[in-house]
Amino acid sequence: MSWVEIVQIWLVAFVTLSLFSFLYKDNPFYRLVEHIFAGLSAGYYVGLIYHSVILQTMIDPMFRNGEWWLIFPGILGALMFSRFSKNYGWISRISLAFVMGNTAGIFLLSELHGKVLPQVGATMRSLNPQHQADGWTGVLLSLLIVVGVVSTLIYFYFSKEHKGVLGGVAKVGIWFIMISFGAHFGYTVMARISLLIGRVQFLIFDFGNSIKELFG
Amino acid sequence: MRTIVPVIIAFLSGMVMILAFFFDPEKSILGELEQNVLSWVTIVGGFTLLLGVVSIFRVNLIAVKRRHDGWGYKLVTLISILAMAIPAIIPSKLSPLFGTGTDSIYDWLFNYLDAPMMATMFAMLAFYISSAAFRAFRARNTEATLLLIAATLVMLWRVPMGEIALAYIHPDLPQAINTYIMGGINMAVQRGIIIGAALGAAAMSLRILLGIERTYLGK
Amino acid sequence: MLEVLKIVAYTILICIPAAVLLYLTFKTDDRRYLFIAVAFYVVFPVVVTISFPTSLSPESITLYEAVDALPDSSTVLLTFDYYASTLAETEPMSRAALHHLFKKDCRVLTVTTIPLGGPTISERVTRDLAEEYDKVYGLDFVNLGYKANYVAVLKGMGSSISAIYPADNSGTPLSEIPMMADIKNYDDIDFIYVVADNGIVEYWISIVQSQYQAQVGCGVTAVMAPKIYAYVSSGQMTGLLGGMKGAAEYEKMVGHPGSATQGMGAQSMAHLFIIVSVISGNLMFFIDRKRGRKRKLS
Amino acid sequence: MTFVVILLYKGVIIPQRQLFRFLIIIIGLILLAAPILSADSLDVATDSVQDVAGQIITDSVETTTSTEEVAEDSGWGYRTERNNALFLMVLFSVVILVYTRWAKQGKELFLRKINGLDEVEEAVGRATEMGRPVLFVPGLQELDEIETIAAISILGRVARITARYDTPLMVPVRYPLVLAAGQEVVQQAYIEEGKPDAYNVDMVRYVAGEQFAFTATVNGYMMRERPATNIFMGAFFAESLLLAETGNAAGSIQIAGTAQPSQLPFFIAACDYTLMGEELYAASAYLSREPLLLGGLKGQDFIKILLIAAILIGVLIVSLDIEAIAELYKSLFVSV
Repeated sequence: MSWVEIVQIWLVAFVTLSLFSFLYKDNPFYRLVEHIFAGLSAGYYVGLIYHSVILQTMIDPMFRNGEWWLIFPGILGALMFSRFSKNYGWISRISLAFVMGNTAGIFLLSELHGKVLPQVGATMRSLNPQHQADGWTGVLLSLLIVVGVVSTLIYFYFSKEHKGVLGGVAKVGIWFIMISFGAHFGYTVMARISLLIGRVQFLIFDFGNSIKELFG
Repeated sequence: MRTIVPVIIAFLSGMVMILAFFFDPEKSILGELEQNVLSWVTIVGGFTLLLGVVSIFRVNLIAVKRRHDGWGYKLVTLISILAMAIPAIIPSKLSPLFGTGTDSIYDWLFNYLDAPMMATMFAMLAFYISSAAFRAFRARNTEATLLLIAATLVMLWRVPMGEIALAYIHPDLPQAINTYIMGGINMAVQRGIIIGAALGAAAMSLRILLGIERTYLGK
Repeated sequence: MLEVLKIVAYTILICIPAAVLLYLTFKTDDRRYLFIAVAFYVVFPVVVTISFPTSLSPESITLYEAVDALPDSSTVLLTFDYYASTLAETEPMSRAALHHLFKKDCRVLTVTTIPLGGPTISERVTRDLAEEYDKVYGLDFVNLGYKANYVAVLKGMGSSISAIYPADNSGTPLSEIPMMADIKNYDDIDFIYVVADNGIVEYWISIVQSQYQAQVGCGVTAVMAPKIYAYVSSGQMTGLLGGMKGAAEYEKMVGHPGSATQGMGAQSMAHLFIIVSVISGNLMFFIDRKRGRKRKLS
Repeated sequence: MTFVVILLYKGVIIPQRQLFRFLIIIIGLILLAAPILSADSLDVATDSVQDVAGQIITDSVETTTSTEEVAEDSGWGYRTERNNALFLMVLFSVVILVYTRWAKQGKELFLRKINGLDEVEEAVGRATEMGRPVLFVPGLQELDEIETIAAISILGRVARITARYDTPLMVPVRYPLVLAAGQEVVQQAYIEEGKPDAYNVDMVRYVAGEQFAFTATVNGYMMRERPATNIFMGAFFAESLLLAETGNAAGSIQIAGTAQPSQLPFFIAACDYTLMGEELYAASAYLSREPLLLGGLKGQDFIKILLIAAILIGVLIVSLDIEAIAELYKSLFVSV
């Protein structure tokens, strides 16, 4: 390990431990690192947007290929900053509307065409044991799926009181929803633990090795 | 004027996408139009991100100027923004330290400060989850009980040690959890939620497109 | 049988410190004892490298087989749609995927929709693996980097990648990159391998898969995984890796065990501890409630 | 199409200027575009959905050729295979717009009462009995997020109850716009209950901008003041755990509502009642009767029922092995 690498590792370890120190209690180290973090993240955007958007997508094609019309989105983008003015703030809405309208246009179709249609279509499963490779077990799974989808949709249906048959279906719906959220819960616990494992692996392997290197 | 122009622009820029969806891009001008609108959107969208940086900078600058509580920390934020941004926009031709390449200051600051900070912030949640598990997650009614039972099964099933233990009870149990709980009940509910949410998002998009919904314009 | 003994031994090991620390938390109402317990159950298995055989789930196998079935030297789009905060779960997936793709001599194209760190992470990971397999930038792999507004980016690449990405991440025009000569849009891409920690994975399906008929497979963080089952079941998504366990499964199939495989021991111990916490917390709750009732009655 | 025309003429969609103009443009453009550009009238097109899409299913290899054939006929290459999406979009748009129109006209639109709202009332009542404050956190997002808007309208309801019973109310917020909106709503509630003097500007308070700083402050408040009832409504992220756990330790009754799927399980396990996803929006539409929310919700309900019917019919057809229709019917739901 070169000394540069060791310094780097110690820096990362310092940052990691400073943040973890919050678990004991709030302290100036935590505060300091938290504010450095906020600053670096904001600064990262500047470098990224300057290179990937302003230079690569706008300026370069303008000069290299003579695509002069790219000046217009540039102007539209720059107009965003009018938001900081009290009198001309409304101009920024034009640029915002351009982006929002475009996204809305894509979403209106992609949500209906890419999610609703195929998801509804995939729910039309056969409840006939002759169609299932594994007979009645397959039917059970299909039944679970059909009942689950329909009862969830019914649970989130607000135009009728949940009474009678509708109430019964909604009740089944809430049980299904709870089991699904339970699965979600288990997975989320797994996610959080994984992230901690990642840091612990760093502290033990990288940081641990650098300590070994330094002190024999 | 201040509302109608943005509303019309939103409508037109969205309508291009809707029309283009139904036509072969190679066969008409719509394809080219769509392509141009999209590449313009990526440019304008980039400026939106800068907007956030400018407002963070302003807020912190004001706090430092007026010596608000904890202005020292705000000063640190300001310095960090500049430390990251300035070397990044100096052309890398001058030195590999500048720009955003693999040997740059920008790259180094991200890999050795920003990234571990982000990772650690989220790693702390593991601790909070465990204390909530002990002190707050209660089987207070049927619903919560079902949730906790399903959660326990999934937590067991999703790790090798638990899987072995489950298989010891019944060899098909791990597979059954995957098929019936994850791929059956959970999948069905998620599908219901996806359909509901997609309808909601489509309704929102429709209103934005038609200019009925103007919250995003600050109305 | 040996495995069962191992589990019994570990369960006892888990129970003693867990019981002590849970009791202390209960007595003092100070959750820092619990924090110590969590730290113990994560650090201990990492230090002594406790490991268990990883079983494979059908969703992971589907993904692996779909990638494996691609003809050699096909073009694969690999996405880095994750923040540095979830590196522990997602980076092993990207690494395992690259091992697989480079071994098969696939041409790898990477994109990211994450503004904060996406391009830096994708450069670091791809160059790291490329060195191992002697792959050349521009011939075997290209990093396109980031462009703003992911919805427009995903949609725009459908008609022309070069309209959205006039240049790669380091600013070289796509026209000067040999690998990009015959890659125009999604039609020229054989497989889209999404690695994501957020909802963007759904747009890869609702926009790219549905409208351009691209084959999409994914590795996602555990938080996202339960939702993606719906897309796997509808056939829109080809295979799924869920969280660190999914990453470990892919590592196993590719034959390059990495940090995810290594983390499974700690993951097991921590899960068991959390299950014990939930159960004992609830037991105390019920005992308390019963006592409370008795007190009320008397 | 006739349905649309009837609606337009019957005056269901009454010419409120902008809405009407845009409605005409969108529907007109879509309806006109298809026949003119593809030399295919829409009615024929919708009928042929089945044939074309059916073909795609049966011989997916030939998909491209059949599309090309269709395209060759028309100058602009209208994609007949996407008629199912066109149909769904037009239907969806008309339904949503009609319901929004009705809501704006003040037509009586029924929305069932959301269970969680009763619980809110009860919980606030308990706080009154105990003489301890009510804490309301309207999420951690800015006002442009629908979840926050929904939270603010529920806050209005809560404030009315606290005003009625003179229960102290505390609303910590994270953004200046939420602060302004929250103060307005709470003040309005106190005025409407005839207790303008009981309103205090500090009830809605800006706490801190940073996520965890905000959480730490709110947690500190909970441990100090021990509010009898905590209500968390709106967009929550990782802090959901911390808030719910602290509230639990403080012995408060807790009611939560969010649409963030990854936080919902934690709220359900740690709170006494939780409004899940769309329930949050429904609760806010129920309380505010805001036409946009109400119309959207009713319209989505209408489509949901159609989709459920479609699923059940589909299951029936597939199970009963009605081969002739089965492939055809399923092909209506294929996205190409």
